Amino acid sequence: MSEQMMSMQQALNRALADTLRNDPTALILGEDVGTLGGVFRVTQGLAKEFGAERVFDTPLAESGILGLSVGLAMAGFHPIPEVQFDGFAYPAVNQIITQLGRMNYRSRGVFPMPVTLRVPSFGGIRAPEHHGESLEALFAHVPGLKVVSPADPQQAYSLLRYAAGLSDPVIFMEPKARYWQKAAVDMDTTQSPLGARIARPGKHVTLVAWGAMVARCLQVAELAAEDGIIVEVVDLRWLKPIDEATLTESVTRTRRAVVVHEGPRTAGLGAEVAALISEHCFDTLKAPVERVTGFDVPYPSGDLEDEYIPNIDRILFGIQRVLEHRRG
Amino acid sequence: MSEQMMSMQQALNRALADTLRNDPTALILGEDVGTLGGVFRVTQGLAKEFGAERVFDTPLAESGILGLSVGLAMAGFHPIPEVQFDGFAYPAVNQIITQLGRMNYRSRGVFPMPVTLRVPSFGGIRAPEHHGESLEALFAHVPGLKVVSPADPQQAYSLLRYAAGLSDPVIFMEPKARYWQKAAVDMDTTQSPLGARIARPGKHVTLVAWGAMVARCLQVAELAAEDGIIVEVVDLRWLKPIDEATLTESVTRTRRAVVVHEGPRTAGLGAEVAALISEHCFDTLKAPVERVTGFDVPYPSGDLEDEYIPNIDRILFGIQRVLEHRRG
Amino acid sequence: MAVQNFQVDDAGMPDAEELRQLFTLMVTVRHLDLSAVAWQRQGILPGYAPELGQEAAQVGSAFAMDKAVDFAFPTYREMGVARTLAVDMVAYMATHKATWHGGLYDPKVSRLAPIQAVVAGSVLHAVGWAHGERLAGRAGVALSYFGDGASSQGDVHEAMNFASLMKAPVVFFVQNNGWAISLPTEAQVAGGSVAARAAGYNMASVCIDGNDVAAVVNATRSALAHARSGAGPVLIEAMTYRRGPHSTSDDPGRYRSLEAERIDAGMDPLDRLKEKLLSQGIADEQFIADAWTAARAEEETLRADVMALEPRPGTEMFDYVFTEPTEALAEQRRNWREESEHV
Amino acid sequence: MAVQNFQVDDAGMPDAEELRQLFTLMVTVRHLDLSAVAWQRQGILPGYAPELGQEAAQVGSAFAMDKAVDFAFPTYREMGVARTLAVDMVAYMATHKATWHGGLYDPKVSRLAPIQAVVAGSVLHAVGWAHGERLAGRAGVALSYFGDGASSQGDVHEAMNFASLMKAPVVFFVQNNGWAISLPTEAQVAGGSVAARAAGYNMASVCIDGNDVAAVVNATRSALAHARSGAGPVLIEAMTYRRGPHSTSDDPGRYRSLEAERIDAGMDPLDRLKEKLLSQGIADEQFIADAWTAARAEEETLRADVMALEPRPGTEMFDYVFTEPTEALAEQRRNWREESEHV
Ligand SMILES: Cc1ncc(C[n+]2csc(CCOP(=O)(O)OP(=O)(O)O)c2C)c(N)n1
Ligand SMILES: Cc1ncc(C[n+]2csc(CCOP(=O)(O)OP(=O)(O)O)c2C)c(N)n1
Ligand SMILES: [Mg+2]
Ligand SMILES: [Mg+2]
Repeated sequence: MSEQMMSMQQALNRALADTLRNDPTALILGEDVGTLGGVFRVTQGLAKEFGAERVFDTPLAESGILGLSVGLAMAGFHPIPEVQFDGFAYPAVNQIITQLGRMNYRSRGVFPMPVTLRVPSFGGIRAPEHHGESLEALFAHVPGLKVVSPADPQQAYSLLRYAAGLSDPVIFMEPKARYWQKAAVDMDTTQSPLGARIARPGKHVTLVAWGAMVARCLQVAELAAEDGIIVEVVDLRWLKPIDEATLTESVTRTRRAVVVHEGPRTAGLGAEVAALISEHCFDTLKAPVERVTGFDVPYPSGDLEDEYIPNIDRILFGIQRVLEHRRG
Repeated sequence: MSEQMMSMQQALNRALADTLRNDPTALILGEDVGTLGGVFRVTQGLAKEFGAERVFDTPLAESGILGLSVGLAMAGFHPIPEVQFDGFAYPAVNQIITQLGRMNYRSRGVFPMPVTLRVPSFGGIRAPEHHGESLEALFAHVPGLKVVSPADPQQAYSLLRYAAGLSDPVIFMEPKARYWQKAAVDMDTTQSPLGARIARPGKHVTLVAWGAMVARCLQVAELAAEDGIIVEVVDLRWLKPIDEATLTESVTRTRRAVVVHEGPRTAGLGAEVAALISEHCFDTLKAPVERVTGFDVPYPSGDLEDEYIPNIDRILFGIQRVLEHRRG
Repeated sequence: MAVQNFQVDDAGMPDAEELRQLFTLMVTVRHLDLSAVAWQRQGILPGYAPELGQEAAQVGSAFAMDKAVDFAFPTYREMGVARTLAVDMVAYMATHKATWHGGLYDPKVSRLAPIQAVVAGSVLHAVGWAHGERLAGRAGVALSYFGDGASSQGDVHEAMNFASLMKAPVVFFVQNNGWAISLPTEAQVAGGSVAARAAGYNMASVCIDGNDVAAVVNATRSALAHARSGAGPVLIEAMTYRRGPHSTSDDPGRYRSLEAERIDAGMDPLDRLKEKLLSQGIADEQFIADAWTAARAEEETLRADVMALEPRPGTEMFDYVFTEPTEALAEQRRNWREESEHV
Repeated sequence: MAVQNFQVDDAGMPDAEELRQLFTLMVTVRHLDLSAVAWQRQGILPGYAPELGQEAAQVGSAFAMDKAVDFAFPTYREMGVARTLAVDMVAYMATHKATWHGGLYDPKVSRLAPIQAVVAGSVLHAVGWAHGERLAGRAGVALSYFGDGASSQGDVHEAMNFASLMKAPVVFFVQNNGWAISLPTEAQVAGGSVAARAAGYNMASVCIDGNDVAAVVNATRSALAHARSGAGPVLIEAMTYRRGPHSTSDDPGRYRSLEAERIDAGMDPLDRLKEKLLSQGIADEQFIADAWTAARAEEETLRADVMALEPRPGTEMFDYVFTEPTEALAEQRRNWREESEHV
């Protein structure tokens, strides 16, 4: 039995070590991922264990890191690049969209892109500007990319092992606000890493979330239970492709849905989730799908981040709205 | 009476000339916008008329063009940069998202960003790779940006004049497939440039579109009329902010909606439009909002682009689905 | 003209037999290039980016490659490179026929990466690929093609810095053809020389006459050997001239005069090689004539095949997105077939 | 050490009175910097990026500016620049207090652009601003601050190329402090010198001892004058050393030893200036002591004011997004107030 208590940061570190051990083509690269072990210590010890050829620091250039990864993949490697923070993936967007997401297509399958891009993501840690961004809507829209985000240490381990074993490019969004909470991780779990996951079964309303918002929704579910509202929490996990079947199954039962995310509302991934649910559950839905999201404003400074990120109150208001909707 | 027949390319050229004439701080910059007059000739003659200081060619570097524009705006100018094609806006995404969209906020209003970024957009002209992309979903999600797309020469003139007079950054998406069709343009129109526009009134279903898809939807409406289906076509115009009032008003009447766009489906702007309509018209909608869109695949080569872009048949199928929906 | 530890001597000069081969290749490429423009006018191709005038630079550099191990990363204008590498030219022209972005040739077998439409888009790939080859213990060198215009892009800077730091086996082969669409090099490249940038990265570089095919072969061989030896990347700036329009939709008359063109273009690289072959007795008029005859014959077959090229089935839009397809995409594929192919 | 048409003579050397001012500033900055780290430990600031060891580079360069017309573009580490420009330091520290990204000071009045967290994010803005000043017929020069790490970013290359081509009045002031978080300069900058890059753009550059404040003032004055005269941009590489951690969340012990730190850091720039002042009779021990006393007094008031700094009202999240607000955002603002402020 390989279950162990560990933080998400440790689980990710473990998943990377196991990947490097099992896949001789796996490489880790990025800013400060080598000697320092990453600013979040996710790659800690790996350069020492696997050598400076397989785990290496790059100069400070995100487009360079991604462009290099595309070339390494063309040479048969499986690069696992890191961009240091969400907001610093922007300089790499051209390489990600026009190259990483398209090389397999352009080459008609001759150059698959087994590249797993790790992006410490989302807010909640009172960090400087551009350290709290949610890029899932951008990435999910890009053809050729798969996008996934773990909500807890178990998911972190399982999803990173799975993603790093794929021969398609995956954007792996790590909820940095959850790096340090510990939980049991079963390294030999037989749970499928595919699709969404019912994090808490319920019956009156479905909360859909990913990343750090899953934990918050679970808290909300606890609180709501005190008022007799039995909330189901779906941890979406895969943001592309989205598991429409699980969403449909859940909302068909609960007949109400609220989607929660940190990124700005307009054209956020919540719109896609809401649209999918509305399409699949049109006849069973009792209320329009609610979106409880960040606002259409730049991610604010620490003092205001609790005003920006969906908090328990705002999620509860969202639940209340779908429960109280009356045909007008 | 200032009405004149002209193509969208001419209308845009005229709008730029009028802007340069009336606003001494306006500058045009980009690749080949000077002597050549742009690869689509939208800036033709302007360098000659207004001089090489106000209309100038830059080196081949899109991040540079946008970064320069941000700095010029800080010095009190109103830059109107061009990126040559949609797909070449990606190298500028970092400057657009982290700088252009945020400088007013970061500086607490001290440095507004009156920058009008012209982007020849969308597909349909059998062009090389990356010359047929739809970036509206990406841009609309970015806090601090406004996004607009004209559907015909009149809209092109009015919207560009208006956008170029704003002190907020606007992404101006020109449907390149529509550059050459002529129509009457009233340069002194008193029509409001704000919000959406009912391009054709109808009653059985609302088609929502923008850019080149508006003309296609108008064709569809003609065809549908032969079968007695009276289609309303809403030209969304502003993709951020979206005119929710006009959408709601229209769909409240028609009770059915289909949104049409060229970009990939997942997390496309159609999801936002569908989500908004579902939120506002939940009780009146007779069928889930249909999305007729590009697929989640890289924009294909010319031979396949008619298979990719929503065509008349696919839009008609979408209309059929919303008309035939029966509560299940 | 060599800088630092990199010396171009004459060791890599092509011999007589090689010069004849180079001439034949250049004639083939020239004829095919002019033909492709004609095909566009005839409606066979929707567009094309001629390499007219760059035959020596393209044929010479690709000729120097070791096809067993090296790999070239082209832009959209490297038809001469493709032909020299013996890429299937119908499959190559498929890009310009709008059949498939990147071409229908197998890039791995061809040693030519898919055609790249993003200016400077593949320069970093060359560095990554080269570094990978070294990690894997293979001997390959990457040949990264880009233009004077591309040199302005941030990616090129990042690539040069990475390559020099990693001592990656890359040869950056810059064709400075004087223009980036309508912008002349002097308004594009501060200082006027891309080769001069290399010193700032402690990288070897050389500026060569890109219209002298022997000089191009020689310099590229030296550079490949240098990079292969582990001594680090090299930048070659081949000075040449874009004698035609930027593409078939361009009209150079808007930004340069015929008179200026004539002066700036200098002597045609084909004429130069022909004169050399004849004056040095390496080939005779018959050989020259035969080369043109062969080129015409090749073009005729090619034209027929390009015309016969059918659009790819629409299902391929979906089939190459991922190696492991998703259910969502499979559903879109089904819907597309139903609505468009009625199956 | 000067290249090309750019000559650094001694014309801009600070005089005795200026050296005393510089010393006072450097002491103020040093004390404030150490204090800010302490404030972080005490929970007053959530984070801070110390400039310890870079006082000469920062104070000296900003001191050379003509505040009436010039404008500085900082990174996140230019506290010494801000203090020298007499920026309201509570408003400056507001960034580190997590009150407002970019700071609460008025950047136009301060001649200091908002604090920039994107590495190399503002280098192009400096070029654009400088070009705009020239277009407007004003005399301003932009001072663009960035680090050795930033030099790897594509934007820096694009900025240098643009600036040189446009002859924009910009001074690129690179603080090469030996490190970018854990990466030493030799693994970051191919060739080892950022200044050496300038030649490739036909741009003037000079590499200076960034810990000698007089040399910094002198070189920056020369560079500003050069740029102001219309002769084009200049790059100054000021060699210095990041004596502290990258930020208060960094632990340099993981990537460099104390022993290496001691050797690489060299002599403290404050000690150097102090010795010079004393040995040349420019100041006496009393002056030195007074400077420290004043610094402590300033810090005390500042600390109180920083502690007293209240969070901004949440409505400001919405109010500064656009100059012309949208109805959609106004509605989000209303909803936020209802749900969060219950109004
Ligand atoms: C990133 C990007 N920006 C703009 C373009 C449009 N464009 C295509 S070719 C070209 C000029 C390229 O000049 P150069 O690098 O000198 O190559 P050449 O065309 O002369 O071979 C431009 C601006 C593009 N394809 N990619
Ligand atoms: C685009 C971007 N990538 C990564 C980071 C994270 N980061 C912040 S500072 C830093 C190192 C910067 O080094 P340098 O430019 O030398 O400046 P210094 O910190 O030494 O002052 C990094 C990697 C960032 N802020 N921006
Ligand atoms: Mg060129
Ligand atoms: Mg540094």
